[in-house]
Amino acid sequence: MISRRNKKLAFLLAMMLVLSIFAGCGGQAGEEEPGGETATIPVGINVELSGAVASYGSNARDGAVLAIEEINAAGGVLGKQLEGLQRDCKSIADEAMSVSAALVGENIVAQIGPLTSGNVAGSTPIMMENKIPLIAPAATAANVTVDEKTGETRGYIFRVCFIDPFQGTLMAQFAAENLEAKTAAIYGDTSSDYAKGLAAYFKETFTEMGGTIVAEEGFVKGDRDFNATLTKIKGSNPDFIYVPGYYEEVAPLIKQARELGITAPIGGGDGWDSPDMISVAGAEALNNTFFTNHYSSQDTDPKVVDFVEAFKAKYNKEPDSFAALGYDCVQLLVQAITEANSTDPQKITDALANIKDFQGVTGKMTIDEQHNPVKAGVIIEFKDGSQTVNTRIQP
Amino acid sequence: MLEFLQQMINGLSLGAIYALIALGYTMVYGIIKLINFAHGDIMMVGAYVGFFSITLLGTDIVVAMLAAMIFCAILGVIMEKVAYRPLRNSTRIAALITAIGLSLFLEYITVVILGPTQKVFPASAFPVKAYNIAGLSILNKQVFVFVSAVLLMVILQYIIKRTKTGKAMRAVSLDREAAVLMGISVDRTISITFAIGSALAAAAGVMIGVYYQTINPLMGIIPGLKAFVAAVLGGIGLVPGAMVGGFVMGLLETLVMGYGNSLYRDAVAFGVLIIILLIRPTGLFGKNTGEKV
Amino acid sequence: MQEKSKSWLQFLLEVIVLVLLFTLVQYALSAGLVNQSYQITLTSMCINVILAVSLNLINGFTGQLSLGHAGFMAIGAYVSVIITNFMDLPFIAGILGGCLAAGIAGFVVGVPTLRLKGDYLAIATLAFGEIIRVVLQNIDYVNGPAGIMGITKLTTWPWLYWAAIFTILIIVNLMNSSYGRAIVSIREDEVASELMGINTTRYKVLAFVIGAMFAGLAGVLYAHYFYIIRPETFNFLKSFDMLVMVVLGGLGSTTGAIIAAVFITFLTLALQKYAAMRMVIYALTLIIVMIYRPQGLMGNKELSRKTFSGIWGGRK
Amino acid sequence: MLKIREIDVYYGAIHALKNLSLEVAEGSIVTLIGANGAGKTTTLKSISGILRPSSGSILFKGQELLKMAPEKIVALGISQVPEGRRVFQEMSVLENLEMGAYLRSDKKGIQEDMENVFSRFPRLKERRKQSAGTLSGGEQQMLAIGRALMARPQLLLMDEPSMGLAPLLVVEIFNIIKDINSRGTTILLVEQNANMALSIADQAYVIETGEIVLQGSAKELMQSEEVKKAYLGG
Amino acid sequence: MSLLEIKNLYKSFGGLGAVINFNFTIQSGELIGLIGPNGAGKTTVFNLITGVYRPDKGQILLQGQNIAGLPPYTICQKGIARTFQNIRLFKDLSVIDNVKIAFHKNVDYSLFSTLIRLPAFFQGEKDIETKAMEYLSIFKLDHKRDEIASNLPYGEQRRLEIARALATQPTLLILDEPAAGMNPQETKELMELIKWVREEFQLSILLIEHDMSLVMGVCERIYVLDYGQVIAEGLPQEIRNNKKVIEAYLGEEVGKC
Repeated sequence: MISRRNKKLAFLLAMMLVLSIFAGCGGQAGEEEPGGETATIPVGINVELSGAVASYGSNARDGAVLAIEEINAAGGVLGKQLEGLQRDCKSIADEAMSVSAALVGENIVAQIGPLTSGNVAGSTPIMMENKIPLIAPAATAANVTVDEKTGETRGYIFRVCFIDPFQGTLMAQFAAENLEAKTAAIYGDTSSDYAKGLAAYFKETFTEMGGTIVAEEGFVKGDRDFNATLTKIKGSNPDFIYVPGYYEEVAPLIKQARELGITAPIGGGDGWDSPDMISVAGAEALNNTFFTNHYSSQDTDPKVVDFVEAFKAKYNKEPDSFAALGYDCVQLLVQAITEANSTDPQKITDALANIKDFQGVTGKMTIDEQHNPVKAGVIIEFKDGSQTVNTRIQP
Repeated sequence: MLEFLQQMINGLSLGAIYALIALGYTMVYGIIKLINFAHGDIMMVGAYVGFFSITLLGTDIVVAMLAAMIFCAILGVIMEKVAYRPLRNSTRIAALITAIGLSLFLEYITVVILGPTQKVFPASAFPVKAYNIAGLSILNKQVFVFVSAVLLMVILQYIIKRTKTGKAMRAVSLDREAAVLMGISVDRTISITFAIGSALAAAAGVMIGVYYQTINPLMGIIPGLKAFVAAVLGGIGLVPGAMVGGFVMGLLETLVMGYGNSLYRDAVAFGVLIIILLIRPTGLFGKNTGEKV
Repeated sequence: MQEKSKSWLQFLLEVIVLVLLFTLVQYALSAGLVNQSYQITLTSMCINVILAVSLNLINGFTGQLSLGHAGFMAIGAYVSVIITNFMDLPFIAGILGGCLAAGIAGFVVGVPTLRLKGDYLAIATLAFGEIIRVVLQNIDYVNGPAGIMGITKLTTWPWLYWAAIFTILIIVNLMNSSYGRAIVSIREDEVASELMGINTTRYKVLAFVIGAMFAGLAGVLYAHYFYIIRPETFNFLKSFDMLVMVVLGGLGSTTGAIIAAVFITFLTLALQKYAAMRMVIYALTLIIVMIYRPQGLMGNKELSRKTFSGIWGGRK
Repeated sequence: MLKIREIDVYYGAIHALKNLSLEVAEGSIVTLIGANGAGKTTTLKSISGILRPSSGSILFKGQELLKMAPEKIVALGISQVPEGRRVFQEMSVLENLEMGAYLRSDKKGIQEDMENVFSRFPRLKERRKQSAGTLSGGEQQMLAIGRALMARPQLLLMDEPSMGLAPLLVVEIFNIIKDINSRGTTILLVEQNANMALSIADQAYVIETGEIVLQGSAKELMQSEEVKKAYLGG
Repeated sequence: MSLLEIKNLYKSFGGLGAVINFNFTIQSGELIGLIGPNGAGKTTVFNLITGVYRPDKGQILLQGQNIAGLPPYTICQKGIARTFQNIRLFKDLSVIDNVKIAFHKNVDYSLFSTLIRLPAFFQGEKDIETKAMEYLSIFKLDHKRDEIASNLPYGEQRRLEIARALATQPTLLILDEPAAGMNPQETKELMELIKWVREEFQLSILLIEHDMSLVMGVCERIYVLDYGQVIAEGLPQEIRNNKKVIEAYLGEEVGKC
């Protein structure tokens, strides 16, 4: 009896020991004052590395890490090296908050990520409270940078991506004017606020322009079989199908649509931008499809070409839009640090708010009053397996 | 009507995949009464093995499938030996937690090694052709999935019903102690069950790869859960139940997506499960055995 | 007589310890001695304790395997946010409303499903939990999948601490009574229990409803701390996390559930640095603990009964 | 042939077999009688390797069985007809018999033994395709015996073969046991029906709460006042 | 009025009649034995009386009130308690908790006073504690009150099970093979105990037993069941000499004794 209890106790103690070791190393990092003399500039990379959207998070992380390495190789910023602190927020908002708090404890000057609007929202209160800037690579919901209730801009939250209204409106205009569509079906990812936002603005603009929405359907993240709903949509025979969502679902969706004999043009947003689109859906199926984007990865702009090459060299894969946006987040931050000539988070924030004509791989951008990037939009068409710029729209 | 038939075709190919995964669930459950939550993840591993077999070794789809099945059969046996066997006499909930642990382990070890982003099955591995029969569009890959699933089920049924090993598996699941008295090695039989169940999951994984072309480390979670629901629907532990349950799930989801609100697809599938359990607490084909007092 | 005064003394002592602990942390918090990361960890810890202890009532004490606890947490979270943020009522109304709604949901789910046994019950509760999530995803009033953002932060340390203590106290009080014995007897032998005159269905539902209410409470506290709630947060994997805590602590041990909840919370924090590898470590921890200690840290025993016997009403 | 020396078996804290010793001579019928829960089944399970005694030894033809895997023990020639028959309910009669011969691979021999079983139990032959669960209690008992015989055992362990059977059938079963024995199979018979068991056995042991309290030839025990009082309802 | 009267009780499993037109009466204070070969349907009869199974046909009248088909807990609350052939204690609980559970139907404090610990709760718990200890001391288990039930030796588990059943304060106690696994000495003690319990608690007892010495020694009347049917009923002496019974159950040897 006694020995059994001792064993239990010993086990318990052992667990506690392990715990305290872990807890101990968690608490030690970064004891210096914010903005004080540090050897490196710590940048938090708080992204989704596990859970539902781990693939977006890790691609953005790859982009950001590449940017940090390039900058450090070129001598760093203000004579200091950047230090990227990678953390996993498990694709959950509360974890994003917890990670941000931990990063703040390590004296970061800014945070890159998380990817989805919901997880950025989890992180937001911490960043606001500690007055440290957050740059979101891909959070597109309008209320990420603006408080809907008060209409005030959230002072420390920035992003490098489009917001939903822009892309949805753009595609609606394109469909109605350039493709002369009278009827449209919407089949979007309803588990994503991004896709839902796009769908809502598309619908608004398209109907304003006299078009009719003949079918509204949805899928959820992780779906791979769209045959049933596509069969239904085929029955309503639309002139245009709007499919806002991410390439993981969209690519097989388009493929299945074509296999079912749906020939109508299909359109979407920047979530489509990935080399996997062509390898999954195939060149043929992608003909007559269009999406709104910041840039084209097959752009001949040297900045884009360099980025794609460097990325391929490092990771042995093609960058998707998340990787490009993650890369731009770091570049934007570096420009802000340089302009502020300081690593003080408040000064960086001020600099970020005033950035003009920043040249990123996802295009030239200027940060507006609501901390959204004002950047050119393009409509990209897939033609026989390659992206071609169909229309270029300057804001 | 045409649309309805088209939906049926869609539902049957989806159902075939569910059925194949559900079979492994049901076999393992039948023999050690364990909900092997890692089963969906074995399917994922199978898909990856198939993928690498095609892309790195340049094999064709059949060889890829065989390779995946062999690899996962071994993986299943190891998992059982290392993680489940020590718990055979513990509570079932402890085994359940181990299964959850194994599931997370397989998912994230894959993420760590291969990254969380999806991989694309090369289209050349299985060139898709569409047949148009009386206005219905049938794809060769749908036929492939359906036929190979049915074929594997027939083989499985043959193994279980006709071979000595299969009979030993049934004997162990019916009465483990009596089976021991026949000289059947329970450990070996359970290992074989894991091997076969995992091989079937691997086959399903490669089929999903062919059918949907993309695979990722978390791809096993949802089909795994659905297949488990299918197995319970049919009466867990019963091979024919798993097959029927799989097809019912496939058809049901397709019909909800085709004729109802596709967003309620999962809710309807789970709702039907609950209703069936309430009417027939042991599933469609399960026998209601009263407790002995 | 003497014994009575002794137990009163003990009771008083424990109340003092609890209040002291509270005041200490409260002081540390207001003096800014606890960094934000640990503040959040403290919050998660209290919420996890409530979840683990309440799920332990269902899975551990009643012996009914439920995998739908996250669903009740979701209901508590959503209903309370509607009350506090949409209807602008005070926090306490949100707490009561959230708990009540979760309790009602527990009743609605429990009455039909608790007739099922073992794995069938597990899958039915899992299914119900998922249905709750899918339904939330499709209600535009609460923003569907995007969830509700910008929730006022009302959850503070006193709320968290006393809510956790309250949960533990109520469940320990329940278990150390004739009602609690009736509940445990169901786990031990349902048929024999019924033949001892115990309406097992009633007590199963009672335990389920109480468990659901506290899950709702955890949801309320969660929503008003973490700023945003989304249906996806409350999926079946969340229920698994709770189950892991309960089993790791030892089914049927309240102290075990508490220890495991604290342990897992800290483990999550400690592993944050290790990116995707953290999940591998977490998974391996689970497997190894189960292989070497399948009954969990505490088995079904409580930690040092005597120490807590006053306030936790230990069986003498 | 079988020598059990001082084995102890525990179920948790319960000491189920206490220092139990027992011997079975080749060619004989030995019976172990005692009340419900006295430890009879535990003894048989220990021999078959399903339970592991914590100490002692079990020798079969000089070989130690104590740490041997159950399937090895069957392979040595020890089969058991378990308590409550435990036929595989959802398998057919034929399949049940096949399971009995699981370790054998001589198709011809198996076929022969199958015929033997069928000639001994014609009812089983009629129902060979039927699933075992649909058989009556007596038929299931015959199947359980037939199944054990399919392994061609040298030593047959029988656990309460008369349990729950109609008196007429009980007589038949005991005749069968005698017959099996006369064809050269040694039998260790565990029974509650002490009368019948003692009437066919050569040697007998009486077990009470895990201990052998009496032993001797069956005839002696039948005359023993103690046995009469406790087990024969005298 | 008889305490319990069973009329034409019928129950089949999968078409096979397990209990066929079973008729039975027990008067207040009687001690009756039910014997028969294994599988004759004795335990099924118990399960029907206590509500574990629902009868297909027939009536079970407890003091004139039909209880057939009621749930087990209601039947227990109406005053029928039982033990089991293969002891079913609450294994992981302490000895005293096993008995305390049996008092649950009489608990007189509310759930509310439990949760916030009102004086009613403490009073109620004290009463239960005292009563439970009474039962334990009757069965000489008081010194083992905090032992985990599954750690008790077999004989004590049996006694605890009977104590637990009695604690539900039944008017009819049903014992399913109470002497199983006991040696003759223990059986003898049990016999005395059963007799004493009946006097002390003023109840009727119905028992299934294989041990003939026990049945013949304590029972006032005996029913013999075979193939789900009563083949004989009467005083121990009559049963001993009944030809049908000898054929079906006792066998020649016993008949002679």
